[in-house]
Amino acid sequence: MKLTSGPHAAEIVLGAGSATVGDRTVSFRERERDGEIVGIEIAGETVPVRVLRQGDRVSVWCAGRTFEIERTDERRRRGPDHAGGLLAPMPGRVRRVMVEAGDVVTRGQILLVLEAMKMEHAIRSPQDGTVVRLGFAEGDLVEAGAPLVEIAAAAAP
Amino acid sequence: MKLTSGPHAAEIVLGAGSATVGDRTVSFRERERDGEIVGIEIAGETVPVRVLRQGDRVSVWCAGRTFEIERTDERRRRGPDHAGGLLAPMPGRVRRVMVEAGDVVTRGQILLVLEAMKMEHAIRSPQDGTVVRLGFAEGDLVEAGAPLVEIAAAAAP
Amino acid sequence: MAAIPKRLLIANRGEIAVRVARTAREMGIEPVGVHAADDADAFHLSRMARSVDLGAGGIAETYLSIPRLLEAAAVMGADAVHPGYGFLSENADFARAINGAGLLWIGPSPEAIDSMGDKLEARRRMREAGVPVVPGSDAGNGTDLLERGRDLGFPLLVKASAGGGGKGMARVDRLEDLAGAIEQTERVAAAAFGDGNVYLERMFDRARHVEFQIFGDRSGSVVHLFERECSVQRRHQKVLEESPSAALDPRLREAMGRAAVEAARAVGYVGAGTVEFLLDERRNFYFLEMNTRLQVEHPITEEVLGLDLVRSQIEIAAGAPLPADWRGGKLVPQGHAIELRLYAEDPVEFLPRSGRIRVWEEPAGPGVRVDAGVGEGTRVGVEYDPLLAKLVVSGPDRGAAIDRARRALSEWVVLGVETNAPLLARVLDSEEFRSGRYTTDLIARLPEAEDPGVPDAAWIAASSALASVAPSGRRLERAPAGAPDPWDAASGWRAGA
Amino acid sequence: MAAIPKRLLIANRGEIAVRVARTAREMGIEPVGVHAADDADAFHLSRMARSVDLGAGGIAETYLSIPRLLEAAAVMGADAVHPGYGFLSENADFARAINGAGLLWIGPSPEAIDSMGDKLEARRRMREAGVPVVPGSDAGNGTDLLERGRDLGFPLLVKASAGGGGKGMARVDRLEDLAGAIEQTERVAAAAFGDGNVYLERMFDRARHVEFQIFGDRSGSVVHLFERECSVQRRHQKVLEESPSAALDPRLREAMGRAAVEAARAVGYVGAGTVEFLLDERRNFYFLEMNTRLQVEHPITEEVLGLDLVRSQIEIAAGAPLPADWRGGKLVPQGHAIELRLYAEDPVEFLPRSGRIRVWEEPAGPGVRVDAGVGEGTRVGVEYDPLLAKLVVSGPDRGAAIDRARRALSEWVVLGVETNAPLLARVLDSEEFRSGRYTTDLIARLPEAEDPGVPDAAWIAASSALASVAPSGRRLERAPAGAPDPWDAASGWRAGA
Repeated sequence: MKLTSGPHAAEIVLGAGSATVGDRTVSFRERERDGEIVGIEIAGETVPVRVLRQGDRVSVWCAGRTFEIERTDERRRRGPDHAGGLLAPMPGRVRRVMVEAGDVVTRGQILLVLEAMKMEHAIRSPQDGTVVRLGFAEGDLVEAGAPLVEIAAAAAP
Repeated sequence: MKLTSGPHAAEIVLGAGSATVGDRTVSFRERERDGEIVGIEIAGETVPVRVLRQGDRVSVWCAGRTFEIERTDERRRRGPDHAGGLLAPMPGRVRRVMVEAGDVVTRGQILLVLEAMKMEHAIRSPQDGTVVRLGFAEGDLVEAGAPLVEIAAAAAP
Repeated sequence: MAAIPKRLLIANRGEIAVRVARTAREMGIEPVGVHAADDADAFHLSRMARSVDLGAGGIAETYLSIPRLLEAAAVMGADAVHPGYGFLSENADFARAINGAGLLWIGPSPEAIDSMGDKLEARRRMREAGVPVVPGSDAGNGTDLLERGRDLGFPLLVKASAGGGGKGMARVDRLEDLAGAIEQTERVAAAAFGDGNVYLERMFDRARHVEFQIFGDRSGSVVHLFERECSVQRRHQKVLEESPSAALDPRLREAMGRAAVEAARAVGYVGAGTVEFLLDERRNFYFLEMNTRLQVEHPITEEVLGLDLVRSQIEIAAGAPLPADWRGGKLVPQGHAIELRLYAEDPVEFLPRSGRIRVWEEPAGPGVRVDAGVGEGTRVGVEYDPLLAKLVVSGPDRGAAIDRARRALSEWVVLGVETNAPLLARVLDSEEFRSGRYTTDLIARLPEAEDPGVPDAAWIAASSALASVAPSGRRLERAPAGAPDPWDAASGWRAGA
Repeated sequence: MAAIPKRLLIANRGEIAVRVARTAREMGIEPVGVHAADDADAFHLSRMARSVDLGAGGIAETYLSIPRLLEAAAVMGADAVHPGYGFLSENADFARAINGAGLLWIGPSPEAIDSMGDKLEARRRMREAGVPVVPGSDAGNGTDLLERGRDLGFPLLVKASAGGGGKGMARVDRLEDLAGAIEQTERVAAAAFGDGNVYLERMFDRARHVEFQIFGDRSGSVVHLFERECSVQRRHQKVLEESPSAALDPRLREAMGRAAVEAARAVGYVGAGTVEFLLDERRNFYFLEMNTRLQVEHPITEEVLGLDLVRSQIEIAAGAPLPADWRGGKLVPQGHAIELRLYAEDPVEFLPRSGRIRVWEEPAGPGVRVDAGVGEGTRVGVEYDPLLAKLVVSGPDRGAAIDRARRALSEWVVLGVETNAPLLARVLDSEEFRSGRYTTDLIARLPEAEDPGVPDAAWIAASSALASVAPSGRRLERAPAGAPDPWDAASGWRAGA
């Protein structure tokens, strides 16, 4: 998969016990603690890491720094898991929710209103479809990138 | 429900917005942070707590101390959720696993061997039935009370 | 001496509420807290014995509401109130209301707050007391000020009399811009502080901010507890502080300390306060302002002196005299301490960030103290101060303290909300900071961060996390509201099997 | 002076491995670690730059295997080895092997380790150096020892020459039991240490254990860094230590310090070591043993002196002389420090506990240092030392330090594994400990803990957690191996909807 972190990018291919980073292939193993990755063993040496995944973004603490890494390959742009997802453009508070799960909506219809930076922002449906799920209720605080509404497309998924 | 903590016991009944502890009824509310209980509001005042539930046992940090609390009412002894569960009698390491999920077993049959305190302990099936799930693999360390094997009874569930 | 209080209401949130609660517990005082209705999951509650809901609304209706705080104190049966810093800590009306309700106010008198809160009044009082102030003007109309500005020279600052802490001021570089800046600052000040008075101060581009901790008691004794170097700033906000200051020699330290004591004495100051000075390149110092509360950066003073300033605040408010060993040169700072402020902010644009902290692992070990206002699971909102925590390191000398700060910073794991840790690292790594010879423009002059790239382990960890589709590996959930019984038919165990 | 090493192999695990790694980083040395194959998820790895697998097997085949550790050092390219405490830290063969491989050994010479490891040899050397030893015997056969025992009087201890640290000894209260105890201790010692030699020592029922930190350099200079009071013990294991000791006055401190320096000088000691003394009720002191490594409780010395003992170990191993300001009375302890050892153990039966730490929130704030070897998610096994972490508090005086320890202990949240925190609280709360007048039988004499019952909030929280059947409320999972994409059809989001 293609990953990006600030100005850096890399193509990573994970195999069974080996990983290819760009043009280098190394043996590797995940070290887990209680179900969380806490180390990456490369060529027999374990480097400590801490990892948080949020959707297609991953925060990794490694070697004393924190890297914000994003998946930027095709899957992201057309994969089924994001087709209907509407993410909060900025942190704010949900002021009004105009739809319910099950509602049929049309492209451009206002789904909810987000208050951020003292202004109200209308969140509109990117497509015709059906509301599958609402991530938040009125009054909830949302983080930038939080999934607000899931829409099942009217046409092919 | 009936709870016990060391020499102390109490009968607790939770209602909507109120709780009865023994013969006292107080208004209460749970305070959550990210899905975990971090406070109990009683009569308008929130007392901080931290809570860990493991099966019928709960560890609660409250007022600077840690309480080990166990559910000791009838439900525990005959409830459906424990009928087929076989818990590790002590911490140790799983030495051998003699069955697989789906196996039909008879009462008294050895299911696995646990090594603890430098000795091997055979874990036997308490009933006739089918292995639904194995909690651990050979070599795994298990804690006291960890669910080792789940058996669906041959007769009524 | 009044009795030490039994139950202390802490009228604040975040790290300072936690900080004050810790000392209260050590003194055998029960710390009780407050929270806004939608802030009931805030971290500071976990260090209080109990906390009460201030009700719905924004900051003005909750943490800044004097009636609601008075009611909270009454409901909880508190006999004393500590305001922390920020919020109502420098609000004389709040101090009066607390005193009026018969509670012990842990802070200076309302009169002292008032006279230092009005910056022009403070300048006047300081001049009378013989404390040097930054060359500048009195209040005046546009014409007077234009005249005075021409005399002072540029750059200069237009400052609101009711402002402070970097708020309500504008820099002017040319005479032609002065009239406009005066008008604008008047307008802003009238709107923000209800007082449109402004004045002018000469501006020093390459100067240091050095402040002195002072303490006064009811008998009129005043001492200083040495200095804090606060020149590492971004947009007039402090980012890192250290003590001692590399800019002072014993003679200058003594002169500034004496001026700080005179400043406090001039307003009959009782309790903990801070006198801020500007130190120019020729080692002249000028009174800037006095903060009539505990400072954010008070821990570095605690570390070099082995004291607990909150304990002293409470004891002195209860009527105790200054400790005998604070006088006569018996207090000697030991070693070196540095405070680093960890803010939730975008490391590129420096804008406050919100989000939820999902992984929070604090640095620890020798010489490391963390005063945090958040923990794992804490929601960080833009409605409150973006300060997450303060890392305070101490070592036998400045070099050891810097090395320790760098080590501690690299241990800190914060995932879920971006922080200014990269900026803090750049400061610690810079030649200019390490030399000790820096001024308030340090951050603007920092070289670009070296970019060592992304380690393979980080790429692979990210890739591995993204590739995963398995449910959580945890057999037993920590969340009580979410702990499915592993043998329960309704639980995820069977559902997933 | 040899160069400061570039890469330090830390041949240990748990809190001491973390402790050493921290100082290494502060010195610009890369800390590299080791782990047993089934210990790859251990906490100490998170503070190393990299760690290497020592392979399968128990302790003997991993953390105690000299060949595997040498191989690890070679593979990692380490140029120095720190052994921590326990494991191979007092194994002269390991020290020789490290030196033989051309690596820098951070510890005393193999000869010094050997002469102090043999308790009878150590007693002989101390007597020669004029250091008082506990009245007792030399090695001997049963008949000689019976004779000697009659002279010494009862109670007395039968001790294995190769034992130490509370292991390989038996208490005898009556002459009739002596012959049996000698035979049994010989048998145990032969089996456990491969050396069946035993000797007798008079036993003091009400005595203190007070130890002195010493440091020697290659030029033959030796200094002491004051004392640590170690009398709070359970079954000869230290539970809490403090410095200074309330039992010492300046004259006694000077006499004991001088004896400690003589003891170290007698064996040409280089590096950090500890001389343990027994102090009887009449204030006579006797040499007990010398530990030729860093002690668990070294942080309290660091706190009262503002030093980093691991840094000094490394510098001195690299050939540096003792710092000039360690001599001539220039070092003066400041304030008071207490260490509390948090063990994973059943609070009633005091047996080691295993399990997984599910919630771990450390105390913090002013005067609090935590040196931990575990974190959230850490598996605690019975195969390793049950020490989870050390809480080290400092304050301006003993009372303030005790209050701080009590506060910090009450903040510590450890769920998933039971700990000895209730015992630590009982010690801190006891009149006898607070008075400062206590001896090694303190814990046996503690009054029963007061039982304030279970607060309603705890009952309700437990009940609420037990009643819950809902899945976890977390929208985004922290576990990368378990983070379902909220918009992924395969995830729990939809499955649960």
